[in-house]
Parts: sequence; C-alpha cells; structure tokens
Amino acid sequence: MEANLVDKSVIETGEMVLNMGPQHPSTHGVLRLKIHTDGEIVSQIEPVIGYLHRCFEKHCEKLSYEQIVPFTDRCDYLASMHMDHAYSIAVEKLLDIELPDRVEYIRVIIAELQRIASHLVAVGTFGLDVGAITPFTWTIRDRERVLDLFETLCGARLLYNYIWPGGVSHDLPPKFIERTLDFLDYFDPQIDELNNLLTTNKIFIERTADVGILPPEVGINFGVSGPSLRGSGVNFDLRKNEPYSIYSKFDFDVPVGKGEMGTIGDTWDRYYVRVLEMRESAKIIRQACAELPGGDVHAALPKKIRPNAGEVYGRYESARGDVGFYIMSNGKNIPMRVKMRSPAFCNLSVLSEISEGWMISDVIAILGSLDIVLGEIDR
Amino acid sequence: MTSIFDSLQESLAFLNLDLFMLLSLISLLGGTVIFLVMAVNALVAVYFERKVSAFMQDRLGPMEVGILGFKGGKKFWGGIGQTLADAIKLLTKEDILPKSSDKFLMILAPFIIFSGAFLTFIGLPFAQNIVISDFNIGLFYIVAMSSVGVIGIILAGWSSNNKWSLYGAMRAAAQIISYEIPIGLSLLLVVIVSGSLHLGDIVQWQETNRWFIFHSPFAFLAFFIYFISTVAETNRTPFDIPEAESELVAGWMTEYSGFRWALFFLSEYANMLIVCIVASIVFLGGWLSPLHLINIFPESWYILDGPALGFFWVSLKAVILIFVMMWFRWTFPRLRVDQLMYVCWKVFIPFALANLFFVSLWELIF
Amino acid sequence: MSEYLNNIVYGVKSFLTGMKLTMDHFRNKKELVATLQYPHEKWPVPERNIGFNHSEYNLIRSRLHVDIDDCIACMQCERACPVDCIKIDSIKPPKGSEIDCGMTSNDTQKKMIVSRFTIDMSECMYCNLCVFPCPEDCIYMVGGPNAEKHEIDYEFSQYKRDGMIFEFADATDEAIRDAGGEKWLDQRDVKLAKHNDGVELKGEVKSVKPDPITAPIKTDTPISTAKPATQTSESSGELEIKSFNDISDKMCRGIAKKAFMAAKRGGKDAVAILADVAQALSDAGKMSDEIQSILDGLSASPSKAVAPAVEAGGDVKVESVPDAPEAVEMKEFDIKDLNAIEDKMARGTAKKAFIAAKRSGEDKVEAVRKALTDAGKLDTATEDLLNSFSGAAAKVSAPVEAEKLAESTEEAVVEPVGDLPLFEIADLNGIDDKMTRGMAKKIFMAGKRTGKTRTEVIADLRAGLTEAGKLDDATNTILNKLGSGN
Amino acid sequence: MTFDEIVALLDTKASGKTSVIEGKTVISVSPENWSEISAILKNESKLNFDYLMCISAYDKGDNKVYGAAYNFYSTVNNHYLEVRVEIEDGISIPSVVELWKAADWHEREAYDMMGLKFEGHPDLKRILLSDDWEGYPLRKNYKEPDYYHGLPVPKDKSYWD
Repeated sequence: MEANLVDKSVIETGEMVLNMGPQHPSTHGVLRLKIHTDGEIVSQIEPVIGYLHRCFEKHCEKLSYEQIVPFTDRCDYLASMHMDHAYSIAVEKLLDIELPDRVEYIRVIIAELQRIASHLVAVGTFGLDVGAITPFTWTIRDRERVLDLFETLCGARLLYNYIWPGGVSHDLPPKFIERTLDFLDYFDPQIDELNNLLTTNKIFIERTADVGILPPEVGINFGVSGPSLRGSGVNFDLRKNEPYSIYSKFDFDVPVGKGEMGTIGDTWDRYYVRVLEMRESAKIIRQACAELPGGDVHAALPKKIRPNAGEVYGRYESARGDVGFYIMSNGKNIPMRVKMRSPAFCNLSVLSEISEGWMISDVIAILGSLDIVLGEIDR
Repeated sequence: MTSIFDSLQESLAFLNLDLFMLLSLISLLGGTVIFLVMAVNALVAVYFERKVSAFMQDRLGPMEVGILGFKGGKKFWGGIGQTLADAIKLLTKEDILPKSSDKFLMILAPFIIFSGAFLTFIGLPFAQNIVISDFNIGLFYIVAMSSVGVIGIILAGWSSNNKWSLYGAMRAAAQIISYEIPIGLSLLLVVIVSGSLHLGDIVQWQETNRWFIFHSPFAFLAFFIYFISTVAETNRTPFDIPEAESELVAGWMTEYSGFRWALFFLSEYANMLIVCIVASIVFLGGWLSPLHLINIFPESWYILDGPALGFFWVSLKAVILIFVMMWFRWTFPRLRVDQLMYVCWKVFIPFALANLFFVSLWELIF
Repeated sequence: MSEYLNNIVYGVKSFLTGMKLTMDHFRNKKELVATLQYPHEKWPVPERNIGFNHSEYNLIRSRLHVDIDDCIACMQCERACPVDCIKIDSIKPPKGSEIDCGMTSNDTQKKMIVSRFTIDMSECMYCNLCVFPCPEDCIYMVGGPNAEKHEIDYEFSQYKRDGMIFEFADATDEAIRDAGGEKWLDQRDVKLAKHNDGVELKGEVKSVKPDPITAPIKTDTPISTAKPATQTSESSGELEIKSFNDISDKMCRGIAKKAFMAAKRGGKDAVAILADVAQALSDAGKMSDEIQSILDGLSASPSKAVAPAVEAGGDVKVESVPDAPEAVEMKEFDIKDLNAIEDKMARGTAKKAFIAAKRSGEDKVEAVRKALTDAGKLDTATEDLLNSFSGAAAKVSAPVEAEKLAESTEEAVVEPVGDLPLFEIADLNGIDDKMTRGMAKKIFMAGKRTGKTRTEVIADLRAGLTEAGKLDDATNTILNKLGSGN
Repeated sequence: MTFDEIVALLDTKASGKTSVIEGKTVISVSPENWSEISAILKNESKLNFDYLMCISAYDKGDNKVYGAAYNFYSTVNNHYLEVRVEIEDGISIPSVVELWKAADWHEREAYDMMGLKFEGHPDLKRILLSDDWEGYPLRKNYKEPDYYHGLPVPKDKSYWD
C-alpha cells in the first residue's frame, strides 16, 4: 500500500549541484565552486578558476624587467610588497647583485608590515566567513594604519611598486621608524582583543576546530605552503629554513599548529597560526628597526636590467606561502619566460581533498582558512 | 483590563452605526495603529541597530542623511533620516520576479509572513489597557500566531526557484519549528505558576508576588532559555543560519527586492519587538515598575506604577532586550546548522523539561 | 556529563568575555573610530614635501602632471610606461631655421616642439615608473615640488572616458606649422575626424545608413526634429512596432499596434501592414491628420526600420542635433551598406562591383548601379539606397583620400565593426570541382594570412574564380551563403 | 645532497637515462624515461623529493620544441633539483599526478597555456581559460583571435593612437 503512495519515478533523490560563485559573498573573489551536495553534506567539490585571469605571464614576455614590477603587484593585491620582493629577489639572483644593507633592512621591515596587513585581512575575513562581523571591521581598522604607513613610504596604499630589482624606489621618509614602532605598540593589545572576541569564542571553536583537517603529508604532496601548511604542524618557513635576504639575522619563532582546540591541521589551527605570525612579524620589525643602518638605497640599482642568458627559480615566503618566480632569460632586456608559482593556486587545489564530507558552512570556513587571493591564483 | 477594541466600541457608540459597520471601522482603526507601530518600530530599530553595530565596530554609522535639513547631532543622532531614505528607496525600487519562479507564491509569501507578525500584535499588550483585543488565552494566541510566519518563509524559499533560497527555507523551517518547543515549555512554566493564559492575569500575579524571573532559580533559567530561543526564532545572529549571508547569499530572501523585501524586513523587526515585549510582560513584570522585583516596599512607594507609566516600563524593558539581541549579533559568530539543532534538542529542551518538573515541585512545596 | 556541563560553562564564559569587549567599544574607545567622513574631512597628506630629489619627493600618487615648458621630448617617460598611457609627438624644426624652442628651467636648450603630450589617466596604473627617468624632472605625480601650484588631486572624475585623456602640449598650430609639422597636423586631423566619427556613432553598428531623405515633416507643426540619425535598427526592410510610438493619442496607438501585430502575424509586408493599420484606425474613427502623416511617413520609407520620425503633439521639444545631418552626408559608402539589398544574387553582384570600383578608384555608387542594371536586378529599394549615397559621394572623396594617406602611414587599420568572423577553410569543401576548390582554398589562405575580413576574402574569391572562369552557379551560392554568415 | 651527488645517484639507479644540461645545474630527461626517473626521485629515500614546487612550461621559440621545467624540493633532505623534459610539439609527457598531487593543476595549466599534453593525467582540461578557447596563448607563435564568440576583440585604440 505504501509503495504506491510514492511514485519513485517522480520523486527522485539524488545529489544536487550547487554553483557557489563566481559571485558569492564568501568566495573571496571570483571563484566558482561546483559543489555536489546531498542535503547540506558536500560530497564533491570542483573549483573552477580563471575568472580573474589577466595574462600576467603573457604580459611579462612583452615588458622589460622593470616594467613587470607593477604587474606583480597586481597578482597578490593583499600582499603586493611580497610579490615585488619575491620578483626582485629572483631578478637579483639572475643578475647577481649585492644589495646595500639598508635596502635589505628596509625590505624586511616593509615585508613584515605587509605580512601583518595581509594576515589581518585573512583573519578578519575568516571571521566574516563564520558569521562574526565585528572582528572584521576591527582588523580592517588596524590594517588601515599599516596602509597609512605605506602611503607615507611610497605614495600608494594598495599597489606599491616599491621594491625594485636592485633596491627600493624611495628611502624611508622622516619619522617612519618612530611611526612604525608606535603602530606596533598600539597593535599588540589589539591582537589580545581579537583573541578574546573571536579566537577563544566557543561558537567559533565549535565551527572551526576539528573541521577540514589537512594531514601534513597530504599538504606536502599537494604543494600546500605557508601558514596553511604550518597549521598542519609542519615546521617549514623559508625565512627560517632557507633564509633569503637577511632573515638569518633575526630571532623569531615559526608558529605551527598544535591542535589546541581539536586535531592538528584543522581550520582553527590554520587560523591561529596566522594570528601568532603577526606577533612574530612584529618581533622581526622591532629588531630590524633597532639595527637599521644608514646608506644609499639607490646604490645598487642597475641602470638597465639585461641579465645573461640563463634561468633562475626564486623562492619567497609570502603571506600566503611559497611564491616562486621562474625566470628564463635569453640575454635581452625582456624576459623569455616568467612563470609564477602562486601559493594560493596550490593551496586551493587541496580544497576538494579536505572538504569532502563536511557541510556547506564548513566548506566556507575551510576556504576562508586557506586564505586565497584570486588575483594570484588566476594571475 | 480593558482593550482598545472595547473602549473604541464604547466611545464610537454615539455614531449609531449598525454592528457590522462599527466593527469594520474599529478593525480598520486598530489595523492602522498596528501597521504604524510596525513601521515606526522598523524605522527606529534599524537605525538603532546600525548605530549600535557601528559603535561596537569602531565606526560611525550613517551620518549624512537628515530629515528636512536636520542631520542630527554629531554622533549618535547623526544621519537620523537614513532609514527613512532607505524605506523610500525600497518602496520605489524596481520589483523583480525571477523568470522561472512560481510567481503567485512568490508574491504571496511576504504577505503571509507579514500577516503572521501583524496578527500577533492584536493580542499583545503594550501597557495595562493598551491592547487591541484582550484575549483570555493571550499567551497561547501570541505563540500560535508568531509561528505562522514560517509558512511564508517556506513559500518564499520554494517559489524563488533558487537553490540558496531553498536551503534557507529548509533551514528556517527546521530551526523555527524546533525552537518553538523550548519557547513553549518556558512559557508553560509561567502558566503553571500563575494559573492563567491571560497576560493581564500573569502581570497581576507578578504584582502580588514578584517579577516572575525571580520566582525561583528555575524561572530564572527559563527566562534565558526563552530569550535565547527567541533570538533563534527571529533568525538573528548567532542563529541566523537561514539567512547566513556568508553561506547562502541571503537565504530565502535572495531573490526578493524592493517592496517585498521591505515587508520581510518589517516583519523581522516586528517579530523582534513581539518576542521582547512578551518576555518583558511574562518574565520582567510587564507594566510594573522595577520596585516589583521583590515586593517588600511600603504601599506608598508604588506611585511609579500608574497607568501612564505602564507603557514606558514595557517599552523600556523591550528596548533593553532588543539592545541585548543586537549586542549578541555584533559579538558572536554564527552556529552551524547541526550545532543549532544540538543546542535546541540537547541543551534547551532537556533543561526546559527539567525546569518544568522542578517548578511544579517548587509550587507543591512552597 | 561533566564534559557537557564544562562545555556550557566555557561557552558562557567566552560569550561574556566577548560581550564585555564589544560593550567596551560601544561605550568608550571612541578614539579608535576609523571612519573618515570623506567630503567633510580629508585624508591628511603625508608630510614629505621638499624637493624633487628621490629621497625628498613627496609621494602622493594622485595624478600625473607635466610641466610642458620643461619637456624636451626625450620620450623616456613614454618608453618607461608599462601600459602605454603616455603619447608624445614632437617636431624637430628643420636645420637652419631660427625657431627657438625655449629653455627649460634647468637651462637646457630645447631642440623640439612638443606637438602632443597626452596622458590617458584612465589607463594609468599609478606605478610612478615614468617619473624617475625624466632628465628635466618635468613629469610627476601631482603633489611634487609644485604642490602649491597643482593641488593634490584625489578626486578627479569625468562623465566620459575621453575626459580622462589629458593633453599637456600647448604648442599652437602656427608654431607647429612653422616648425615644419604640416604633415603631422594633417595626420592629426585625420585621426581627430576618425575619433569624432566614432564619438558620433556611440557604439552602434554602422551597418545601416541613416535615411538621407528628410523626415516627413508634419505640416501643421512649426518645428520638427529628426531624431539622431544613428537610431537605426539592424532589421532593415521591416516595419517595427516602435514606429507607432509617435502617435500621441493612447487609444489610437493601441489600435494601431494591435492592427500591426495582427498583420505582422499574417505575414504581410510593410505596405500591407500600413494599409491594415490605416483601415483599423479609420474603422475606429480615430484617423486624424497627425496619424495620417505619421503613416505616410512610414510608408514613404518602409525599408527604413525606424523612420526619422516626427515629434508628435503640440509642444515640440527642439533637440538640437546640429552634427547629425552633416554626419549623414559625410558617411562614406561602405560595402556593408549593400547588405541592405534583399536579393542575394543582386547583393553579390553589387558587392563585386563595389570592390572592383574601390580598387580602380571609380565612383562606387555608379559602378554598383551600372552592374545591377546590367544584371537586371535594380529594383526600387536598391535604387533608393544608391541614391542616398550618390549625393554624399562627392563630399566623401576628400576624406577618402585623407584616409588612404592615413592608412599608408599607419599600421593599424580599423576593422569594420560588425563584420562577421572569417569563415573556416572547411566551409569551402562544398565546392564540387577539385580545381576550383584548390584555387579557392589558396585564395582563402592568402586572404587569411594578410588578415582580411570575411567580405574581403569572399570578394577576392569571387574575383579570382571569375578570372579563372570557374565561378559557376553552385560555387556562387556557396559564396553567397558564406557572405551572409551562415 | 649536492647537485653532483644527485646526478651520481641517478646515474647508478638509471644510468644513461638522465643528462646534465651544460653549464647549468639542471637535469634533462627524455619523455620516455620520465615516468621511471620521477618515481626514483620521489621514492628513493636519499632523494625523497616530496615537494613539487612548480612546473613551468616553456617555448623555445622555434615552433617545435616545448619543454616543462620541474622544480623539486625535499622537505626531508632539504635539497633542490630542477628537471627539464623537452618534447617536440605533439608528443606527450608522462604525467606525475600519481606521485605528486600538486602536479594536477600545474599540468593542467601547462596544457592550457602551452599546449603540453600529459599522458595519464586524470582530467586534462583547460584551467585558467574557458573550455572553448582556441590555441595556447603562451606559445611564441600564438596569435590573438580577432573574434571571440562573434564579438570583435578590441586591439587598437583608434581614437588614441
């Protein structure tokens, strides 16, 4: 009798394909996720990228080495300084330039300030993803102060074109160091506030701990890097393991996920690593500011960049992870090939692996904890 | 306790209308009053919410729009005309119905939600004699009517023909129906103790004894269960999973715009007002002054209780509760849908049932 | 159980901590407010405003400015720009002439006249790269040493994209001519004309020519205005329901539209439709002079979809469109205009003649007319079309030459907008004869390599095949098909 | 391990199948040997290249030879290696997705941008460009299309030049 009530041919059960994006509040840009769901449970995720593809690598084949710098800015627009720095380091490796000390110190200070700014956005938007709005505005408020510093430094607030191959475009403005230290003094208690408001909140922990666990070996196999990998307990930071620039001079720790609230490598760990890294960055900035030497920042700027034929692979620890610039030169002033290994590209590729079996809300949280920037993924 | 309905009937008697006409006239007047209350509430509450959120987030909130050239003061009252401007914008916006939506249901849904809130106001006293119609079973009526809205939500989600809307509707249905239970159980406590479903009688009980929240430790707990459940019932953070703007875009409201969306908004804030007024009447002594917290003061002190001040006390208590709701919203992250159910079925309902049992014992013993 | 309770206790504790924090911010902590009330308060300017040294340069990236008096046209900034948003043209006075180009503020003798220095700020990406190479320090982001002269310009906006192109060169035409820049001036004028042409088009497809016959003017209204000529519809030869919008009376409009729809559904042609409409209106007793004139106007040029219509009603708004008639006259006879010809065969013939005429430099209109008459395909509609151009032809000749000149000097030839993409080589497989097919493919490849458009390639094919005597009917049909885009 | 040690080790494991590009610290492998060599790189405990940093496809500019440069890193042994696999147009390279999941998207990108085909890749399709894109943009002989889906591609700024 009951069998007749339900006509199975009419009422079908099955998976639903949900298109999250390209326009969606939580995809952090124009990312599209094809989500196969069974009710709220996600069974398969297929990220579709390329909506922000701006032909960075093709551009590079038409532009001289100096002119590429503004375009690297636009790859990771939340950590432009890191992109500049990574590219510059690769080109300098190719040119074999020795930099003045002052340049290196300035670069480190700027890069770490940028790391703070970038992590503030990452942490804030992660809060937004799990529904907490106030932490986001607080972090944006603090980031604004970093951007103010950058504005006095080079006149721009988002896309700087500041770090060049061979040096930096301008010397530090007067009082920059004082203002930076002021900012750090102001900033330390703000992290505590953030922790009280968000990090230790019970709902936040419920939402993020034990969710989207990324085992370290899977992370390495997928090429995940940066805070996302360190959240899984892998102590790997290029600043420590392969110190470039002058990072070997500074004393700082590499925070890794410890699974304090759940399992090692869960979403909460990835989030908390970023919070801790901000403190470490502040530590580095203080040391660098104390030791900042004098000198001319333009001493090593090459008149014309025309490297010998050859190639170089430069690695750099950006806010999102391991940026690589693979530059092939054929002896002209225009590179033959510039390939950018973008960290968020690899980080995103692991999304489908770690978020299957979780709910839609968790997918958002996991995506937020990977801290992707679409400009960098699509290039 | 006389109702507005009764007093209007008396005062309009001189018109010598036949009964049908008289009743229609009174209903019309009453309806207008309710609508005005809802509209003004939404205007004020939205402004209030914006300012509260802005100050909690180190911002200033709306500061530019004024009314007739008056922009308000420097800080809190700046941009006083913002919500009015928003309302005008919403009413004049293009009305969009998606091509493949179920048009009839989609048009119908906001009105169902709206009438759910609207009808609830009929039995809701704002003060001793300020109630449209005074029911014997006022509490029961309010609880029943405030759950009508969920039908509209399901219709809205279904008819939009949008997967996000559908998710929102399903979540909303599950959530609202679940949270009806702890709400009902907490209110049942009051009914057991005071022995009446009539809101006037419940306040009467509190006048002779004390605020109900201080009746016993269990009543104290019941108040919190009730209050937090109503936060969930009105779909507000941390329980706003049907809307969940970071997950479901805008949940069941995704495809709505303009006037229809404004109706949703109106009813959402009206629901907030309703649950807060019910909480203040049932648990916090209604139109009684704070002196009734514990009735130990001499008789002459109770001048604060006059009928004129009743409205003031009710609204003050309601406003404080609304502020707390906003405070929640701008502090907490959002729960996940299964955790929401966990909180309801594994925390609130066991506690509410235990409460019920112990309060009954309490009544037997004391 | 204890874990359950611990959880609840921890939760409540953490909630209270959070709520205390937000309450703190709500009540005090006003100094943290980050909002800047923009039009009333403005961003403080970083205080580094001393000189032009790289170390002292005040760094605001707001807008590029050029002190043109100091510019020596060394082109360094143009070369440095990654997005090509700077364009500099300069004219060097001939040797021995006595023109003094002036001195820069660094006491450098200028050797050239800067005839053009344009910066397109809508393309600028504020990278500051152009500032550094300048030997005379004359290009900088506003806010530099001349900050008092040029305000820091955070907020410059324009209604049109063109408005973001800033011209800094101030050399007069006289000066340029004196310095021997006639050629440059001519080229510039051609470009400007081209530009203005584009501006008038407002992005619409250039395929259908506007009606040169003046609009049917209603006798009893004093002034009537032709709507902008660009308002042509792509579906030529068809009456549109929009045409009836000019009828002022609502009732009449409704009746007319209803009749129109009915007639259209019946598959009638334009004249029959109009007759139907007129019939319906007079049946309803609504026929007035005004409507009659509108209908007359429509029937006079049924091939023009939207006849430049009369502003109906008593009060006529005079929209001054001064350029419109001129633009109409100046429009050049283009091969795409021939697409308006209904008959496929006739269209083919016409196009062939057009191309031939274009090559030999004859009058295209006459050539087409002749070819069509020879083929016996010249019907009234086509005649009208051709007539519309014959008037313009004389005036067109001058710009055509100018354009040719421009073409010879410039690489970039504007591709006609709206031309179909080049078809695939496989499309030629329909040709039966092997020899013909091979020949066609060869011609196709040659055309493709030189980047010709579809119509050009087809014209080439036709010409080539005819020459070889291989153009039979079947092939012709295939080519026609390709030409019409399917 | 230094580069020379790695080369020596590879010589003992698979002699003759790898060669060092002159003047560079880069190993060149032919596509037919690549699957064997890649397995050695990953599984040999002394090498243990567990981290595939990047696959850069490149075009030599002669319209014939394309290549992929693999940059490896070992998080355990802390050493680097760059391997190049060069092919003529049309020949496919064995995929290494089985060994390094990171290769999945990188190989798709190399296919998308440079038209390298990877044999054994589970789902080799375009990643950054749309599926119906024609040609491989990073090839030196790539010509931008005049039309995309019937829309003309604006290439000149007629009013501006």
